Formats: sequence, C-alpha cells, structure tokens
Amino acid sequence: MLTLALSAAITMVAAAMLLTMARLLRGPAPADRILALDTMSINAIALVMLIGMLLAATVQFEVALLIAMTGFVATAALCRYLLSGSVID
Amino acid sequence: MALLVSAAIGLLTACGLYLLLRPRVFSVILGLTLLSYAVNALIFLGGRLSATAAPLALPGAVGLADPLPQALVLTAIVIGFGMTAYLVALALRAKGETGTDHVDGAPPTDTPPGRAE
Amino acid sequence: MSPHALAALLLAPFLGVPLVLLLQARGRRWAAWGAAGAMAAGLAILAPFVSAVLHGGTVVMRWPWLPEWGMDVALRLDGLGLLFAGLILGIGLLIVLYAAYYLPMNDRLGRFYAMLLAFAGGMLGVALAENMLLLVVFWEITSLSSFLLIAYWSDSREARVAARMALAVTGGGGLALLAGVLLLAHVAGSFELSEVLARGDLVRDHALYPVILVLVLLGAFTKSAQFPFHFWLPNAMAAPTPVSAYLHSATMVKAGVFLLARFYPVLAETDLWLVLVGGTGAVTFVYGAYVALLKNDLKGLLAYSTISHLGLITLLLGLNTPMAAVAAVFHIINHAIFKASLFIAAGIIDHECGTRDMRRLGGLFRFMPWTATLAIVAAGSMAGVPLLNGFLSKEMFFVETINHPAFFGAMGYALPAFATLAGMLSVAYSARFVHEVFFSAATADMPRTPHEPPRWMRLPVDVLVALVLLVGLLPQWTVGPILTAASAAVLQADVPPFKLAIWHGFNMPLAMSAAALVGGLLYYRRRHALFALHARFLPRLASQVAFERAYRIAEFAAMRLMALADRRSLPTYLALFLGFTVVLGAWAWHSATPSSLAGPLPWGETDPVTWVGVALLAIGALGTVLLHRQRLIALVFMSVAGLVVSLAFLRFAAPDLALTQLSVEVVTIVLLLMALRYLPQEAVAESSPALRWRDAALAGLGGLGVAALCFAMLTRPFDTISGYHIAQSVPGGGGANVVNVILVDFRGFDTLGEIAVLAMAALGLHALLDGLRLVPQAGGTRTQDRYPVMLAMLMRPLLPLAIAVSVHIFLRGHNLPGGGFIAGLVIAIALMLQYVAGGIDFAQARLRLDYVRVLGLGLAIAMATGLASWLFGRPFLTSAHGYVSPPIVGSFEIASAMAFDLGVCLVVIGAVMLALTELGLLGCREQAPAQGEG
Amino acid sequence: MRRILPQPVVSLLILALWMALAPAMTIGQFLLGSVLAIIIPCFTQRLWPDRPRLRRPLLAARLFLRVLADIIIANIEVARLVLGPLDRLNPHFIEIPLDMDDPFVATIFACIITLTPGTVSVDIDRTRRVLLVHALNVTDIPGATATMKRRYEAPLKEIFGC
Amino acid sequence: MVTETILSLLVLVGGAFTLVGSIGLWRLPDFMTRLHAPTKATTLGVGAVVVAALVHTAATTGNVGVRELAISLFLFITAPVSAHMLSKVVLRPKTSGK
Amino acid sequence: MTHAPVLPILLPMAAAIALLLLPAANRRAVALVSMLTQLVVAGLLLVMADDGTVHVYRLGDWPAPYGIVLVADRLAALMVAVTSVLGLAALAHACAGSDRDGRHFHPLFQLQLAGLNGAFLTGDIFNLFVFFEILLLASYGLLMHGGGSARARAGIAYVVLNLAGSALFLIALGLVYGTLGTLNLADIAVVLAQVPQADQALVRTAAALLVAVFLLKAALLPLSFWLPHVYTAAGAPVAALFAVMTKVGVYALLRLEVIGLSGAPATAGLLQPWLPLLALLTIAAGTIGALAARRLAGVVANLVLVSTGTLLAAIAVGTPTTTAAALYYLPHTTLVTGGLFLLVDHLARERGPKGDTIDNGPPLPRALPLGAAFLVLAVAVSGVPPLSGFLGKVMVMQAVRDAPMGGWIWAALLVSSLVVALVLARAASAFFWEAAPDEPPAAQAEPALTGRRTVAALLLLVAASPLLTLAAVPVAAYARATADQLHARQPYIAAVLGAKPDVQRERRP
Ligand code: NA
Ligand code: NA
Repeated sequence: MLTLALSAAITMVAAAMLLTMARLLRGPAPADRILALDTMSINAIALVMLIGMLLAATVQFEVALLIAMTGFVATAALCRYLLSGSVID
Repeated sequence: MALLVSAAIGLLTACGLYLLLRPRVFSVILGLTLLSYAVNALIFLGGRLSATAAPLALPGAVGLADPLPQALVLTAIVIGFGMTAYLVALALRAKGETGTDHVDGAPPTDTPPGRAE
Repeated sequence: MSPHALAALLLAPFLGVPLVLLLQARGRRWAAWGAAGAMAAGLAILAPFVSAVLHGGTVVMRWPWLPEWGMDVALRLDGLGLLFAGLILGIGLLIVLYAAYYLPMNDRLGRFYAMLLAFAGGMLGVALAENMLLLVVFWEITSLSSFLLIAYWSDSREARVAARMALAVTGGGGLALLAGVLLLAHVAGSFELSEVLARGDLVRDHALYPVILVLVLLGAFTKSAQFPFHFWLPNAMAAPTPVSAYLHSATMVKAGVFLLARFYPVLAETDLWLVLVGGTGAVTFVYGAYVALLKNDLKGLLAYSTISHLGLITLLLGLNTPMAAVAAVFHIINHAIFKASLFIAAGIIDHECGTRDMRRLGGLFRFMPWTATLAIVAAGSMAGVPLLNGFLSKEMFFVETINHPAFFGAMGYALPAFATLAGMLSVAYSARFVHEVFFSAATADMPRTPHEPPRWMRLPVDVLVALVLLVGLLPQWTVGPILTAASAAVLQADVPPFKLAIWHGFNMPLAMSAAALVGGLLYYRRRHALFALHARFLPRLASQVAFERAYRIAEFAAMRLMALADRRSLPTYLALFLGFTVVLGAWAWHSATPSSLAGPLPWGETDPVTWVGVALLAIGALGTVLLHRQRLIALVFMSVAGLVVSLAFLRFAAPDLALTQLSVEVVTIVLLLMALRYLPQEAVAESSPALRWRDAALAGLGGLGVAALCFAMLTRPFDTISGYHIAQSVPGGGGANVVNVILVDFRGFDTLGEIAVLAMAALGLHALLDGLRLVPQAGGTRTQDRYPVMLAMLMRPLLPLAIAVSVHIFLRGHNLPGGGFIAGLVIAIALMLQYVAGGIDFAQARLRLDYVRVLGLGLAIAMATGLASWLFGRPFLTSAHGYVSPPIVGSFEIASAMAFDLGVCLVVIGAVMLALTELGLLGCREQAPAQGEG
Repeated sequence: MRRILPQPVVSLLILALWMALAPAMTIGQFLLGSVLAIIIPCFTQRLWPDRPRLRRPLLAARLFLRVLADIIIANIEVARLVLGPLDRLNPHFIEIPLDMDDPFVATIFACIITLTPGTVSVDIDRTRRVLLVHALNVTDIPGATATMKRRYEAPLKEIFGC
Repeated sequence: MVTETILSLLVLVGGAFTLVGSIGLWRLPDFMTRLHAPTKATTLGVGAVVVAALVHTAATTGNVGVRELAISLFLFITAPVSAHMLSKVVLRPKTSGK
Repeated sequence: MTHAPVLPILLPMAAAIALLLLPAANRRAVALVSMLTQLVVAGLLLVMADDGTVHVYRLGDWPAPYGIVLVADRLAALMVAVTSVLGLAALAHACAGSDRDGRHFHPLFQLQLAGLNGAFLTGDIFNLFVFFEILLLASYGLLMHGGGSARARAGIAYVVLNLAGSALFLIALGLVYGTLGTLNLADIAVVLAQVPQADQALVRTAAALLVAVFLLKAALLPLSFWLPHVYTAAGAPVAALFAVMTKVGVYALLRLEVIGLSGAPATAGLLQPWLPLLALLTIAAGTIGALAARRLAGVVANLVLVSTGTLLAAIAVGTPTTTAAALYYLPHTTLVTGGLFLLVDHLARERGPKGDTIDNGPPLPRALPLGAAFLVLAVAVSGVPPLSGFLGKVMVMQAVRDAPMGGWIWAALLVSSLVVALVLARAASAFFWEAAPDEPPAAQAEPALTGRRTVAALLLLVAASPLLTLAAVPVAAYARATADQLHARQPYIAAVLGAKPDVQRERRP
C-alpha cells in the first residue's frame, strides 16, 4: 500500500513540476519565472524525500535539507537584482 | 533508459556548444555551464546507471554505485566552478578594457581583411 | 705533425675573434696586429703540412662527436684543401693589412676584424671539412658572416638590403646543400668524405642521384653566384672593398666551385652533370661578361667579371674531362690572385678619388702611375693577355673546348666559338676598366685629387700582381705542385699529364686567344651603341629594389593570408576546434574494427519520473538557448537544468554529487548575476542566419557524437578497479563514504590540486577586478529600500544555524554524504547571504576576514596534513585513522583526512567569499553612465 | 553568562538542531553540540545587532502550535479556492498597522502571515509602521486585519516584551 | 498496518498539496495571486512528507528522530523571504531602471 | 631522496602558500629561493633518472593503479629541468619590476610551475587533467597580469578555448574510464592492449578525443590561431614561461602515444595518417605568421608554432629515433624562444614608444650586447649553423627521412629555416642598423632593463643554445636514452604496476 501511495505521490509531484515548468516557460514577467524556479525547488524537496522513502535510503535527507537551505538563495538574489540592479553592494 | 539518458546528455551538449559559439561572453558562460552539466553526467555514467544501487559502503551494503567516477565528477565540478568564477571576472575586465562584452573585444566590422597584427 | 693540428689551424681565426674585440680597446693598430697574427698563426700551422700534401698525402683527423647523427669533428687536408687554406689565409693576411688603411680612422676595427676572422674560420672549415655536415655548418657560417660584413656600413640602406639579399640567396642555397648532404650521406652510407668520395658509382646509380645533384648544385650555384642566382653578388659590393676583395672575389664565392670540385668524384661525369653544371657555367660565363661591360661602377664591373669567371670555372668543372678539372683548379688560383688585386686597386681608386663611377674617373695614370701599372697588369690577366697567369688557364680552357668528347661534328665548332666569344667579352670589359679609369680624359667632377696611396696600403696589390707575373711567367715552378696536388684531390685519381708552359706553339687555342683579344677591343670601341641600346630599351629594375619589393610582397601576401585564415574571432576558433574534434572522432570510429553502436547490455527500463526529469532538463536547456539573449531569464532556465541534473545524480545514487552540484549552482547564479550588472541586460541578435545554422549544425553534430558515445558506453560492460576502493574504504581509508575516502585519501592529490585551482581562480579574479571601474547596466534603483527588512532580519538567525549544519555535514563527510567542500560552500552561502541582506559595508565591518589569508591558511593546512606523513617515513598524503575513546564522550573516529578536509573547507570559504566580495566592491567604484561607454 | 552565551536562544536552537541531526543521541554528541552552541554565536553575534530578547518562552510555544493549526486549516481552504472556479477569488491588499518597533518581531509577524496560506506579507514599511499584506480571498478587510493582529501580533508583543 | 496507513495518507496529502500549489501557480490569473500557490507546497506539502519521512524512519529503523523537521525549520525561515522579495519586485515603482 | 619526485610539485605549492601568507616585502626573495631550490631538485631528479631507473612515488601510499602515482623517468626529469631553467629566467626577469604590475603574480607563478611539473610527473591521466587545470588557471592569471585591452581580448579567447578543451578532456576521460575502467597510464596501456574487438571503435574514438585535447594545447594548425595573439599580449616573463606551455601538450601526446596508444591494436595508427600533414602545415603557418608579424614579439610567437610543428612532425612518425631527435630539439626550442621573449622586452624598452614594431627607431644604448644576444638567439631559433637549432633540425630531418611524408617535412623545415632567418635579419636590420643617427635615444616610458637579475636572466637563456651545442654529446645521449626508455614501454609499466601486474578488477554493471 505504501509503495502504491508513494508512487502516486511521486507522480503527483512530477506533475506539479511539469506545471511549474509550464509557468516558467510562459512567464510572462520575470517575477513569474523566478516564482516558478522557487516553486520548482520546493517541489524538488518533496520529490527527494518521497523517492528516499521509496528506496528506503536515508541519504536523501541531506540533499533535501540543502535545497531547503539554499533553494531560496537564487530567488532572493534574482529578486534583489531586479529590485536594485545588484546582488551584493 | 540508456538511450534516453544518452539523448539527454547529447541535447545538453548541443545546447552548451551552441551557446559556446555565440559572440557574447555571457552566452559563452551559460554555454560552458550547460556543457559542464553534460560532461559531468557523462563521467558519472562511466560507472554505469544503477537506479537501485546503494550509495555508500555501509556495512553489508551490496551493489554499490561506482564511487570512482563520482569522485572524478566532484573534482570536475569544483574546477569548473573556479573556471566560471574566473571567466566572469575576465568578462568584466574585458568589458572595462574594451567597452564591450563581445568575445573578440569588438563587434565584427565589415572591413576587408587588411593588415592584421 | 699530428693531424690534430688541423683543429688548431681551424681554431686560429676563431680565437682571433675575441682577441681583436679585446685589442681594439688599445687602438686600431693593435686590432690589426691581432687579426694579422691570427691569420699568420694559421699559416704557420699550415706550413708543416705543405710538403706532405704536395706529395699526394691526405691528412685526416677525426674526433667522434655525435656519431649517431653523423656529426663528427673530422677534418682533412688534401691538395684542394691546402690550396684553399693557403688562399684564405694568405689573401686574408693581405686584406687585414689593406683594411687597416682602407677603413676610416674613426673605425676601431675590432668589430670588422672579428667578423672577417669569423668568416675566415668558416671558410677554412669549408675547405678542411672531412665530415659533410661540418662542411654545411661552416658553409652557413660564411653566409652569416658575409651577411654581417656586407651590412658593415649599416647606415646605408643599399648595404642593409644587399646583406639580406645575400643571406637569402646563399643561406637558402646552404639549406639545399644540407638536404643534399643528408641524402648523399644516406645513399653513400657515411658522412665522411673519405668514404663518400670512394662511392661515386654507388651514388650515381642511385635513384636519388638527380635529387642529390640538384640540391648540392643549388648550394654551389647560389654561393658562386651562378645565373640565375647571381644577382646578390653585385649588390654585395656595398660592403667595404676589403670585404669585396676577400669574400666576394677571392674566397667565399669560390666556396661554390670548391663544392663542385669536392664532390666531383661522386657527382660528376654524368650527362646530367654536364648539362646542369656545364650549361649553368656557360650561361653565367657569357652573361657575366656581357653585363660587366655595361657597368659604370668600378666594383660593379668587377663583380660581374667575377660572376663571369666563376661561370668559367663552373663550366670547366662541368665539362666532365680531367683536364678541364685541372684547368678549373688553375683558374681558381689565377682568378683569386688577379681579382683580389683588382678589387684592392679599385678600393684604392675609390679611396683616393672619392668615387667609383667610371664616367667620373679618368686619366688616373698621371696621378698614380704605379698603382695604375699594377692594375693594368691585373686587368690584362683578367682579359687573358699572354705572359700573365689568366692567360694560362684560359688557354687550357680553350684546349678543352676543342677536344671535348661530348661535342663533335658540327657541334665540335660550337664550343670553341662560344669560348672565343666569351673571351672576347672579357677582353672588352677589361679594356673598359683600363681605358676609362686610367687613360680617358679626366672629367672635372672627381671629388678629390688623387695621388698614390700610402705604401703599406698598396703592398697587397704589389704582392698580388707580383704573383700574377710570377705565375704567368713561371707556372710550373710556382703553381705546378699545388695544382697537381689539388687536381688529384679533385679527381681522386691520377692527374692526366699536363705541361704548364707559357708557349705551346702556334695552335688553335692561341688563335682563339688572339681572336678574343682583337675582337674584344673592337667590340669595346663600338660600346656606345650598345650602351644607348640598353639605356633605351632596358630600363632595368635594380635587383635590390626588386628584392625588397619581393620581400614586401611576400610579407603582404603573408599578412593577407593570415588575415584571411585568422579572423581573430573566438567563435571561429571554437568552431574549428569543434569541427576538428568531430571529424577526428568520426574518423577514429570509422577507422577502427567495425562494431555496432549498441553494446550487448540491455537498454534498461525507463520509468515515468525519469521521463519527466528529461523533459524538464530539455526544457531548461532549450529555454536557455532560445532565450539566451534575455540574460536574466536564461539564467533562470539554466538553474532549472542544474537542479534537474543534481536530482538526477541523487536518483542514481550519488548524493555527494547532488549536494555539491546544488551548492555550486547557487553560488554560480549569484556570481553571474553580479557580473550581469555590468553587462547589457539583453543582447541583440547579431549572428547572421547562416552563421547560426552553421553553429547549430556543429553543435548538433557535437551533441550527436556525445550522445552516441555515451550510448555505446552505457550498453557495454567494463572491468573497473573501483572494487578495490570499495573494499579498502573502511579498512584502509577509515571511512564508509567511499566517494569521500577517494577524494581525501585514495586520490587526495587530485583534491589538493583542485583546491589549488579554486584558490587561483579567486586570486586571479582578485587581480582582475583590482581597480576596475565599470558602468552599471542593470535596471533597478539602488537607493529605494536597498536592504529589504524581512530579508535582513531572517538572515540573522539563519547564519548560526547554517554553520551548525555545515559542521554536521563536515564531520559526517567521511562516512556519509558531505565533507569539507560542501560544508565550506554552505558556510560561504550563509556568509554571502549576510552580504546580500545587509550590504557589503555592514558585513565587512562585522566579519573582518581577510579572505586571501583564509584561502592561504586552508591550503597550508591541507598541505601540512600531506607533509605530516613524511614524519612517519610515508609518502605524501598517507592517511592515518583510528578510534579514540575518551571517557563519557564515547568512542569516535579520528582520521588525518579530516584535517585535509578542513583545509579544503577553508579554501572554499576563502575563495568563494573573496570572489563575491571583490565583485561586490565593484559597486563602490562604479562610474556614472554619463562618462561611460567609450 | 552574557559573555559565554551571548544569544541563549540561538545557542539552544543550535543545540536542538545538532541533536536533531545527530545520527544517535549520545553524550558525545550532546557535548559536541554544546560546544558548537557556545562557539558559533561568538562568531555570528556581531552580525545580529540590536536583537530582541525572548521574554515569554511558553507563550511562544503556544503561538507556534496555533500557527501550525492555522496553516493546516488555511491550506485546505486555499486548495478549494485554487481548484474551484477562479471568479470566486476576491484578492485584496491589506495594510495592517504595526504596533511594534522592533523590525525582527515585525518580521516574525510577517512570516507567520506568509506561512498561513491565503495571505502573503508584501512589505514592512517601517516609516509608516505598516505591514502590507496580500490576501487571496478576503471580503471583510477590517475584520481580517483585526484577526491577524489579535491572533499573532498581540502574542508576539508579549513574547518579546515590546 | 496502522503506521502504513498513516504513512500512506501523509504521503498522499503531501503529494496532493504540492500538486495543488503548482496547479495554482498555473491557473491563478495574476502574479500576486499566483504568489500564494507555493506556500501550500512549502507548508503542508513538504510538511506532510517530512512527517511521513519521520514516521517512516522510526518505523523502518527503530530510531526515533526529528531530523527531518530541520527541513521544515529552514523552509519556514526562507519561504517568507522568497515571497517577500518576489512581491517587492512586482510592486516596485515602475519609474526605476532603464 | 625518496620524496624527490614529489618535490617539484610541493616546493612551488608551498612557496605559493608562503607568498600568500607572508608580508609583501619578502615576496621576491621567497619566490627566487623557491625557484633556485626547484632548479637544484630538477638537477637531482635528472641525476636520479639518468641511471635508467623509473622512480615511482605512491601518493598516499596506495598501490598503483588504485591510487595516484608520480613517475619520474628520464622524460619527466628532462621536462622538469627545462621548466626550472626557463622558470628561473622568467622569474628573475619579472623581478625587475613587472611582477608589481598587478596582484598575486608570485603565487600564480609558483602554482604555474607546480602545474607544469605535476603534468610532467604524474602517472595518472585524471591527475594530469587536474594539473592541466592548475597550469591553465595560473596561466590565465599570469596572462592577464598587468591588464590592458590587448590582454583582455586575448585572454577571453585563450580562457574560453581552454575551457572548451577541458570539457573535451573530461568527456574523453569519462569514456576512457567507462571503457577501460582505470585511470593509471601504465594500467591503461595494459588494458588497452586487450580491448575486445567489439569495443575497439569506442576506445579508439575516446583516445582520438584525448589527442584532440593535447593538440589544442600544443597548438596544431587548425587549433593554433589563438597562440600568437596570446603570446604577444602576455608580458615578457610570462610569454617566456609560456614557451613551455605548448610543450606540455606535446609531452602529453608523446607520453600517451608511446606508452599507451601505439602498443594496442585498438589505437594503433591513430596519429600517423594525418598528424604529419598537419604538423607540416603548422610549420608553414608559423613561418607565414612570422613573415606577416609587424612586431618582433609576434614573430617569436609564431616561432613557437614552428617549434610545435617540428616536434609534432617528429612525434607523429613515432620511432625511437624521431623521439630522440625531438627530445634534443625540445629543450633547445623551449629555452631559445623563451630567451627571445625576454630579449624582445629588453629591446622594446630601449626603443621607447616604438616598442618592438619592426620599423626603424632610435639608436639603442646597448646595441652591441643586445645585438650579440639577438644574433645568438636568432641563429639558434632559425636552425642555422652552428648552434643547437641546427643540430636539432638535422637530427629531426635524419630521423624522419624514411617516413611517408619525410620529404615534405624536410622541405618545410628548410624553407621555414630560411624564411625565419630572413625575417629575423629584417628585424635586426630595423632594430640595430636602421636607427636614425640624429634621432636621440628614446625617452623611455619604462626604465631599461639593466638590472643584474634581468641581465642574468637573459644571459641564462642566451647561453642555453651554445651550451646545448657544446654539451650536445651528453644531451643527445640523454635524449636517446630517454627515447629508448620510453619506447621500450615495459620499464615504465613494470615500475608502476610491478613486474607481474595483478590488478583487481570487477565487472560492471
Ligand atoms: Na672615365
Ligand atoms: Na566530500
């Protein structure tokens, strides 16, 4: 049952990623695309954890943690760039 | 699987190469980054695909993924990162020196080949 | 006398080079004595060999040097060598004396004599070489010193161009000679003349014989100014007259005919030889004589006369008869003597009158009767007047033309007629020399009033003209022995009996001589018609101008070619590289044992998630390409591709890769964004459609190739050594994370190099951005709410937590995914966020870290860890690990690799932060856009 | 005490995080975590000037649980909105006047609002002392404002004593 | 069996909310409304998966730990920052820039 | 002594670290001491290698092929020695002042040496990649040292091309590992010889890609256009040091071809059909480029191409004799072109604003000594007798005589010699003879290089060719012994893997 549920969940997350990618392609504003990128990394966290459970592997955890810690950095940097034209100043 | 993965790497390579051939430094950097994705994946695949392999030498683990190409890729990633950082700085320096981000320091002109250096 | 004295003989002039350079400091007289001493020393060393060689002996010395490459210090002294050595040193001595007077008093002479001695040494080497490669070496030394000597008066443009022209022709000929000699040695099986000369039949029968012959002849003809390579010689007259007298009449130009004589036993006596050598000699003989008459410049006339006489010698050697060869040797001697004296005389005239133009000279006999007399005698010899030495060899030549076996029947008259005609021309230019300089009415515009030169300046002419007479009158007594010995050396066989007498009775040759004399004088009288004809129809391009023009054309052609081939365009370079690689790769596959692309392994099932992943990757990559001109957007697409790649690593059991890729990705995006501030935000489409299609095709081919290779690899099994790493990871490396153990232990040296690269990248970036000022191109306002408050506030708790996570990642790295590199990146990202959120001033003031030092410290720790193993007598980077069990804490493992990993961590932090802060600091010295964009 | 533990809450967080991440709960890990909890803030405290002090930890815990519950409820509500017909949406900007000065506490308030689906904190305007919020579906703006202030801002003011 | 059911439920809830978030991202009409979508994925989507992972680890290895919660901790710190920055980008005065 | 093979890498690395941590005042001293020590170590290595022993250094004490080994055989020792001599001269020249034109010159310089020495010494092909990257990144930094738009332009092209090269290197390495399952060169040689027929095409293609990478570094014709621009843009000491950079590519190709490729059916004959032709065209391109160059530095840069072409022509033929000839020619051409780059700087500074353009200029204050130096270097580089250039050329010509394209190579070498001699004569004429006497000596923008260190640096490289000529017997013998050792292959493989290699392999997947 769990395997089935996991597969279903993974499929859902994969679908979510495709939808996110569609938004990334469509835009229209740069902010939309950045939002899609941000969402993509959150989707990725879910995907990583789910696959980890499916494979009964524990090493996936650090990857998910790292995405959680650093995924927003790109978003923040891109936004700050759009706001003030620089990242660090 | 082998075919799909190969095609993906080929596509990444082609995209990277196309950007590499663009005349602006920024595109070139993007191209090199894409190319490095492809290259790293290729080295990694040198150890062959193993979707079910265990990643570590945990006691009792069987069917480990090949660790050697992974170590090579790690080295390659770090080196590639250093190179990208340097190229970024070089692009800025060149922009400062020549006033353009064209890879040849000047947009192409239509003057016939004359006295080159 | 030991044969090794030959080496001393050869060395004498070369040792003189530094000697005269040193002596010139004490005055020019000292330099002259030094040079003379070197020449005299050579003669003194030569003297003891004379009698042995004259009696048919050959002295050979051999010091093995590079025998494998045929290069030995081997010298020989035979008759021919002795003859040349004598000429070189004897005339050299006279020239040293003459030059001391000829060259202006402000010339310290050291440099001149040094070059002259270097030349003499080179020329001696040519004459004495037993090893053929050695011969080439000295051959080129003479070219080189001739180049320097012609340009001695370098203020003159003519001299400079003439020097380069001479170098081009004679140097080029030398290289042909080199090729010829190498082939000859290959065919004959030896580089030693003694052996090669004995294998004439072998060589002549070899398929390579024509090639060898042509190559050797190219060397000889260029050096001896044979038509059509003659043009450099008249221009070489820009050299000081002592040089002209010495190099360009008596010795160096004789090197070519010396070479013909040297290789006579190996290469001669074939029809090809007759045609090439005889033909070239004949043409040159007549051509030189014809042109000589037209020259107004005294030295020009002599130069063409020299060309003509060299042609004569060549012709003689080309006739393929032993007696002709003897005549050739004889004429070498005679020409050296009379032509040297004529040049010296010409130099005296130039020196005294301030001009060499015969149209301005005249009636000099009145002013300098003694010199004039000497010159007239020498000119007579040149014209072939009886009782003078030139007559004797010319007689021998006439004899050989009459009796030549290759010309019979009607053709039997052709050769003598030709010879007579050429003789006639010689007489004509000799007559012009004598008449226009010494007798015709003096014009008013001679720059100086001439008088007899100083006694010592004239001495060389005295000596040489005395020789002209002595040889002319007492040939057997003076030159008989050396002529025999030298001819024997040339022929490498018994010399046919000949009689050197001034009187052979009334015969055909005498008639020919007479005809030549009379005809020549008549021809001279009709010269004005000829001159008018030439002035009218042949406005000739000076060969010097032609050379310079040819050189410039070559230069320009080279530039055009380079400009066409090399557009200085990086995309083109890259396309070439890519194209080259694709072609090479395709050829390599094609030329191997044929095999199918797919290997034996099953292709494997594809699960839906992988499909989705590939779709995302494809969209990310294609989006980057299609939108690459909207740079920010392209960056977003690229980072999606990066994210998918790291997920793929994770999917296929490589968590370390995923972690690294993710964290590197983030820093890369930030770096690129920071750079993008100063670059155009959007690029215009500037490549033409054709170019885009070319690039797309190339990129597609490259991608296809990589995909094919990847597929071929994935479907084939292989045997790997990595089983060892897996097996040894825990027992040998003390860690369960094999990847990490490979990085810090099995292949720790790679990692050391990798952090060195990272450190250098940061240092290089630091150097590049030093003092750089740029105009920002990005939009956005910098004043409005620069540091969003939520970002600033939330980054504050994040930093300590991130550091804790980083320590966790660091410590577990040896056993689980993680390690120093990722830990360092996490810390660097957390630190970076402080800069992003609070600004560079805020963070810099509070962190107070010198990142260059952090970087250095990291490298030092990594290095020290590696070196520590030396203390235990183990190689660099040998690791140690073990368990320690302090009370309460419990047992935990310590591995030396951890210290190494700490170094890695610090380098990463230092490098990333140095890069980011330096890029950020660019903002502090931005230029206002108004000043920007040059 | 202040010298050794300049930021006790942060230290506690570090220790908690460390123990959470630790592969096994051992005394050694606890000691190591404690050492880190002491050392790390020494390095990082300078980057956090003027930090507020936690005065009511228990109240903080209660607020945390309340937020969690709100998140779950809001999630379901928003999911309905997203999947349903879009004309039912009633998006609005709301300006919530802030009763506190401390930017960090204001930021926590803004975070809570963002994390509960249906509302996103857009900006903290410190000069006007206003938190700008965007709500996905709101009809009663003053009511929503009051709810947020009551449920989150008031406890936060108490917790940090400002 | 109970654990497995709970686990399955959690996993499905996580997947569903993640999907809903992305559906919102695709469907919602303007940027400000789309900005609400990922919050679901962040909170309940990942949250449910994290809890599931926690339970899963405890059930399969017997180790009761809370380390997966660290993911949510970091997400709770960082997600508001993203939303904040993104909305600032959209709402910034249009006068700035080129 | 036991650690000698690793010293040429560790010494400059340690020096670089010290240079980063020490105060600026001591930098030159530290750098020069490090360089002199490297020279001593290089000498030691030469002596050690000269008895024919292949010294293997196992890093981390791991046995080959599992760990990384350094292999100090004759060839490696020779390359390290050449690098040390050139490095010493370049460094001494730089210490006259150009080292202060920008930041971090000395650490980068030391790491450049570490990279070069590492590339020569390593016995592991991935480690070779790492050292390539070290030496490349250092060279980027050194190239850009001092800044300026010419350097920026050249720098972009150089860096991007090399990054593309590195990517290809990695692709090739991925394929090599993915088929042969090993990275150690000796082990590669062993495995390569036993590749089953079905895999030969793949392995051969992978090897071809490696070859392409090395040829990019060596600057073979279609991949050579970048070189003149880069070398002319670089500062004099950097350009001098770069003289050895192309040799790294040549070295790697030689090593790979002889130890690995030539001995295996899969990769036999990979170079012979086409490399001689391209090498020939490279000689032609360098010669034409030298003729076309307007600046003396441009001439010298193109001469680097000629030397690459000559070396590759010899190596392509691939007999022990050609290798021996190439190995005599290699130190000669490296040191002489390096010396020319330094000399160009001397001349350019004395000529002031005229710089090194081949055009008449002010009279040179030091015409005689500089002219003598020019004469020696010009004679040496153009291969005119009597210096080592001639010897090298004669050796190469004899060695390639019977090769398929031997005649063409001869023609190329000879014509190139002549043209180069004429070009240099033209330059000499402009620099030393055409000085307008009434024109006052140039008011120098930069001080003339009369310091003891720079003069010694120049002297060292000017003396190189005469010394290589005088010492031709031992040098040629060393080259011959090196070639024999290399072509025997077995000494290398046995030293690395043991006489009876017993390598554990496991089949994947
Ligand atoms: Na006259
Ligand atoms: Na690691």
